[in-house]
Amino acid sequence: MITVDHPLLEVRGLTKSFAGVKALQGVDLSVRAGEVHCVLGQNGAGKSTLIKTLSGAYQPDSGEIFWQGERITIGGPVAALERGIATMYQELDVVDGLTIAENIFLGHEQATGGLLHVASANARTAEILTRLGHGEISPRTEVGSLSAANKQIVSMARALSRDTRLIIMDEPSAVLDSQEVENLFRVVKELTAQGIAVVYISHRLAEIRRIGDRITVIKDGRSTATGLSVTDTSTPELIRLMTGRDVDNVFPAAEPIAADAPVVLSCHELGVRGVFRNVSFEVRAGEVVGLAGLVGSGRSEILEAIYGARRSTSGTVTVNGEALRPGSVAAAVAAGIGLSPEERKSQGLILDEPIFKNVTLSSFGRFARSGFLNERRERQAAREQIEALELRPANPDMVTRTLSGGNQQKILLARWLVHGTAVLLLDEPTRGVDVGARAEIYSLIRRLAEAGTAIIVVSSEIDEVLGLADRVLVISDGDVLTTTNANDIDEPGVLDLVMRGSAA
Amino acid sequence: GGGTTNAQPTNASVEGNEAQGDTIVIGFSGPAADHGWLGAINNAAIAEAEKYEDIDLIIAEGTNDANLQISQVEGFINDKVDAIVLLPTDGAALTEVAIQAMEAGIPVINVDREFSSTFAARATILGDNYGMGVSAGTYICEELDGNADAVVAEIAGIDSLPLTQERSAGFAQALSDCGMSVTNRVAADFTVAGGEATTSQLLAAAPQIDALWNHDDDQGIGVLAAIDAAGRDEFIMVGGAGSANAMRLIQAGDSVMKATVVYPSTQAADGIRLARLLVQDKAMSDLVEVEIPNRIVLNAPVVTSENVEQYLPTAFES
Amino acid sequence: MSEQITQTAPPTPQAHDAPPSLLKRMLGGSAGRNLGLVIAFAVLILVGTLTAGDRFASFDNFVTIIRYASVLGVMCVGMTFVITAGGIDLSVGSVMGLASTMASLTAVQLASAQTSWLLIVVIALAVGTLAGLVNGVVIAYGRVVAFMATLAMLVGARGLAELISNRSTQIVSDQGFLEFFRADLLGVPILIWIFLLVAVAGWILLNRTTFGRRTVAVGGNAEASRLAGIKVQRHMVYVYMLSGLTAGIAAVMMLGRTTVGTSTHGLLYELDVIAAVVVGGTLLIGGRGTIVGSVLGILIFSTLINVFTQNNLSTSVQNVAKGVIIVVAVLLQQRFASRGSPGK
Amino acid sequence: MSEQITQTAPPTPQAHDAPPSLLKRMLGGSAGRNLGLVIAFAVLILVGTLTAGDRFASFDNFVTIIRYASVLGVMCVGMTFVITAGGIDLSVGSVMGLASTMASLTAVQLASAQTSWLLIVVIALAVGTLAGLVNGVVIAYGRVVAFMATLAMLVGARGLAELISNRSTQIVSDQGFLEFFRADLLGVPILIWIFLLVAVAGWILLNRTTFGRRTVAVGGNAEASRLAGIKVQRHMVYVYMLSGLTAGIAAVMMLGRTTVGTSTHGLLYELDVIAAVVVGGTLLIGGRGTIVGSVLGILIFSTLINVFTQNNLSTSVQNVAKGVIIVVAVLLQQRFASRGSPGK
Ligand SMILES: Nc1ncnc2c1ncn2[C@@H]1O[C@H](COP(=O)(O)OP(=O)(O)OP(=O)(O)O)[C@@H](O)[C@H]1O
Ligand SMILES: Nc1ncnc2c1ncn2[C@@H]1O[C@H](COP(=O)(O)OP(=O)(O)OP(=O)(O)O)[C@@H](O)[C@H]1O
Ligand SMILES: [Mg+2]
Ligand SMILES: [Mg+2]
Repeated sequence: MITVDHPLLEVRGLTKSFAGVKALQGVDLSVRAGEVHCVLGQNGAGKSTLIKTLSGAYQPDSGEIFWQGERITIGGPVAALERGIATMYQELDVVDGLTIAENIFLGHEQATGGLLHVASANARTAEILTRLGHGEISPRTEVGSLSAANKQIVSMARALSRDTRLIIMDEPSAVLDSQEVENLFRVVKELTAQGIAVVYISHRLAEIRRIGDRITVIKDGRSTATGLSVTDTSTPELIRLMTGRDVDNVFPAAEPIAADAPVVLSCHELGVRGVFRNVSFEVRAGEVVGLAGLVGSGRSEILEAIYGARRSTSGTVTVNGEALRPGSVAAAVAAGIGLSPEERKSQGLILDEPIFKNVTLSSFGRFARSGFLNERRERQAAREQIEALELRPANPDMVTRTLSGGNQQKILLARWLVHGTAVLLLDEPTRGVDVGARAEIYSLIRRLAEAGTAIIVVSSEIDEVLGLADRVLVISDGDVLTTTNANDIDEPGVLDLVMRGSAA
Repeated sequence: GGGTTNAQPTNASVEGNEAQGDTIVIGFSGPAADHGWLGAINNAAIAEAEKYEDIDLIIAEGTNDANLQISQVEGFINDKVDAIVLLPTDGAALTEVAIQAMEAGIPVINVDREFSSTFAARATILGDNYGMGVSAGTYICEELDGNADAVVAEIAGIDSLPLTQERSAGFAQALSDCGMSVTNRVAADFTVAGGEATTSQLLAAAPQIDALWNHDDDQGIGVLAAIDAAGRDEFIMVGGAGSANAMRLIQAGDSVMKATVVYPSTQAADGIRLARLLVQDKAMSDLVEVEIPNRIVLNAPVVTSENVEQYLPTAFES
Repeated sequence: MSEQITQTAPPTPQAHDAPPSLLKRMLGGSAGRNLGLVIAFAVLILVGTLTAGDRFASFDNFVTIIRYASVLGVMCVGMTFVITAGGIDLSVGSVMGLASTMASLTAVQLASAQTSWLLIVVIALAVGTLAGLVNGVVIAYGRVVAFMATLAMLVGARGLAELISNRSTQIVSDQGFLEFFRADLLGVPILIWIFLLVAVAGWILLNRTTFGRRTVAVGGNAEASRLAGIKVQRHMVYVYMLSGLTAGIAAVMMLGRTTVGTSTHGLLYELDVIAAVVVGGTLLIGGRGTIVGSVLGILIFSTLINVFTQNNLSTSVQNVAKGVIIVVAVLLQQRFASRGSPGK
Repeated sequence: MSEQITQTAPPTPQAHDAPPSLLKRMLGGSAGRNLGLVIAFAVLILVGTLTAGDRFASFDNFVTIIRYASVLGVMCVGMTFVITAGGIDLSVGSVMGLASTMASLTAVQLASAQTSWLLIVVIALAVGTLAGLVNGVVIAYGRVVAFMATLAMLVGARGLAELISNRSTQIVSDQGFLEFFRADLLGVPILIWIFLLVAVAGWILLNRTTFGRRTVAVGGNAEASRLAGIKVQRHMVYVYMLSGLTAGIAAVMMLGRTTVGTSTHGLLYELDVIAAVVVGGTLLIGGRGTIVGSVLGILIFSTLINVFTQNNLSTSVQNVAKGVIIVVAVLLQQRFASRGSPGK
């Protein structure tokens, strides 16, 4: 470990509020060169706000920032980049219409007198991609055609394209599968070996254990602990620091499913041309089935095809014995299927509408008499679910945009609880959700299953799939490799299968 | 064909002029026929051309964009038509291309909106816009006995057209000659809806009116609808252009509409005829002079209940 | 993008306790959102009264203002739905012209036959709705950008109206029709009553029915709405049909007002209608719409014209002032609205 | 890893080797994206040749078509930048009218003085750029929706042009000016050369410079661009200034073509310009623009008019056909483009 007089970056008493919301109320942080400094905190604790003040995207209201011992202000994104602070933002910050090379050099184009050097930009991009272990991607590829995981790689490459001293990564692993996370860690280790510091934000404590050096915990906009050593701090203590309470971070125990539980959902040789084929399985009442696989293996598409959001080109979906019309969401919803989509914000919620309207989005028709809505009854129904799920704030009129990720996820669950479903499809239900809310969502899924709902869960975290599900389907490149009881397989086992599957 | 202005005309009798000659191609272009008078102009031109078996009319009608109209005339030049009858959307803007046509040996007949150069047209047929204003003003002066305190309202057409400005200038001149002036003026857009909308506003702004001149009988339908809706009848109204509809109202005599000033809708038709005579080296009958005149300004008579029978048959339908 | 929105117009602090206070609800609700408009409207009336005195501030003059606004206002109601749903309809003016032409043509041809004048009304509404249906299908199922699809309809419907009418003006002489639509009821012209009726119906439809809820949802997030089980494409078709229907109603009103149907009716109305709706506070990106705002918006425009006419100012001056007022109104609107629209 | 490749081109299973074949690059590149347009253009020329024969397929006629397109085409280049950057500029036609009025007014007033005709050019360009600056500032810093801000400019600039010219047409009689802009070079009119120059410059600016990359970036994701250090607001101002500048250039060309400046120049040009750009394949939501497509778009429109005129068809028929063709072109465009635009 390199010892220097000053930490690379030091932050004292940083505050920032947005018209009425105090996002930061006094944050201290000290980052040394060459370390991986993890920032932990619940959803809405202020982690992203903190890093945005460091990257120049926001101006803090008060507080001091020191860079190599010198007090500085960061006036804008350019100022931060010039000092060597590069940021990978939580919301994907790439431009779809540009190529990878163009994205990477956006804002610091390789040019003379405004004229671009396309070839040299492409060559340098190829170098960086190779360094990231993705030499097979062409720098000329348009970013819009990449998967979320590959976009994250572009984001990373962009940070590396600059002469950086500090790279801030805001939940980079949220859209990555375990294989890609390994690759990310390899790069991070390379960087720190060169004396570059990394600020790493993640809700996955296992990752922190593997890669972090020190930890800063933020709770309600305040740093409750700074500079904790990763090796000396136990997980329960971290959780206590974050949430102020004890959380059982284990998956709730599953009761064995009754032998006579009826089959609720059945897919027969379902396929979407060019994406996946011949998917056949059944889900019984009270059963949780997990789909495991790498990013881009087609799991989301399977859910979408079942739900009718994507028209299947072969096979059938049957709910309680009745075949569904392919390509019709309305038919699926009417038959009792509910979907909580992968991209919460863009596919799930109307962010500028109040909570209760999002909760009743699939069922508001029920609160209407010949077309006229009864908002009082609607609000009441939403409030019941909000309370049952301990959604915070418990105000049905609150605008959805301001809620934390975990609470937004709960809205989607509440939506289907109000509607009442026989089959619930959950695509990445804990992506970007903090430990506390995660545990709540896990137990909620279990409770729903116990109440007789058939559930399918897709998650990039294999341990999550294995922990939640009764039965697991391992998917690779649109093929179901195996179907097995969750107890009969472990994470390396799944990865092994997937590797062999994609090699074949 | 291939008419030139130098050749001596061969015949000046009516029968001779009617006689079929070599088939000639005439290009006709006018502004967008987006209102009755312009529609009548086009229809009359087409009808006129159809009367003669020796006329092959190419119509590039319908634009208010000088850029496009220029390219239409360029098209005529490319096609080497024998003559061009042009009602320009803006006289000055079309002058250069008209000169180009003349230089290419194609006689141009300028209709209604005048070019800015005398070299741009072989012959020019104009309605008398200024004269229209004068006629309307004079009529109102007479009807109101030059009462200087009288409230005179004016509903103009599209204000940015030179013809509107000329009409207004003539109107103001005639009124001032008898000591009167325009009290309220609004500009509509030659459409019925525009006439209705501006008139309803005008009537609200002027609670008592003695006389009103409306530049155009098409928008006049809207003007009358607004007057009717407001239940106003304390004034006399004079129209413009002379539509059949307006004349029928004058004839009936039970509305505020007392007179209208004719602005002939046959100008382009006359243009077609002149073009034919020019190309076929004929002269205008009834003129002693064998050459076609350079400039014809049509009269702007006032139509009242006394002489309406005389004008109604040639009036245009909206 | 989403962050920009929250940045541009800071969200008002929201009370965490369940029922917001009455004042807050008022300010956060339609009165507060429309405060900028109400101020602008009041200033305009003040200016009118100061410069034109009793001639301006008279019952008859207000009737004139509102009657003028009523034709456009009816279309504003339909447009509010389209824009709230995240679309745009550039064709309303043309469609109105087409509907007026078709209806009056029928009236003229049937003048001899003893058909009821209701036929005129039915034809106008049917033509408008049909044009809206075409717009909606091309946009929702053909996936043509709304701006282009309705631009095509703008050009096409005008051409069609010219073709079928041979560019001549059709005078409606059906006395029953004219008497009804040119009459007064309780001293107020029928046209104003129709406007009121359409506005109230529109308000209820947008704010109190499932149709309105769907419209807001689709405009707020079409993909989320689709995945929640709303038939987004079908709903978009309905919304454009509604806009076409209001254009048809406007055509009937125009027939009543001018007594003629012609292809030139409604020329450039789309600009005034869209401007009024957006100035009124409906977000051009969709997801938020206000009928009250749209009505205020169109009333402001028509009062503006009236004030200028009262002061004998030329159309040129009116246009310059209108340009300035549009910008100022949108700025005010953003300041007073609880959330602004983004910069693009 | 095989997934990226299957991801980039969804429907067909693709070879796994990294560099795409030439054919694929062609089809994925500008030729492929513009294939729909090229086909439409070819069909149009075929129809013209079949129906009007030599009158259509002559050098002089093509010059006529392109010269007409050149004034609009120059504005299409500026508009391509605005739309690519995620904005819209409804004011180009009005601004062109205003610039032509101001420039010709100066010319008339300076007719006696011995000033160079370059002054006319400079004034037209300056007026255009200034109007663009105002648009840009109101949009980028005032955060007024582009549609409304430029609609206000549309109305306001036209009014201003009428006011300063007192609605009269200004005839430019400067011989130097007229001779230059009405001349031919190598048998081709100067106006066409200017169009070509502006198009080539625009192509280079959009595709080969930092400015162009940033325009695409800002239109594709404004927030990401800001975070990458691009001064988004300032860039938007530049883009609108560029559009204003091209309107200024178009004004000069219009002065050369018509010899007059008037407030009626450019009426409704915004619709043709926007339609041509979008039909050309520039995404109305921003983030993707093509100069070649825009040029093809405006050429298709002007050829269309020419073919119709050659066949003696009325404007009404032209309009109906134009409406249909806009929709079909956008549909074709979407089919052949590598990615379609969304349905709203
Ligand atoms: N632009 C903004 N306007 C208003 N409030 C904001 C804004 N950005 C963040 N907030 C609020 O500030 C608080 C902190 O948010 P922040 O995004 O920093 O949390 P976080 O720790 O990154 O959460 P997560 O783990 O979900 O990413 C939250 O209450 C959030 O609602
Ligand atoms: N819109 C699309 N168009 C074409 N192909 C797509 C599209 N979306 C996804 N695909 C392809 O479908 C396959 C499955 O993608 P998807 O990302 O849904 O898988 P996944 O297993 O759900 O992974 P993730 O964990 O990222 O959700 C991939 O090959 C992907 O490239
Ligand atoms: Mg965050
Ligand atoms: Mg997925």
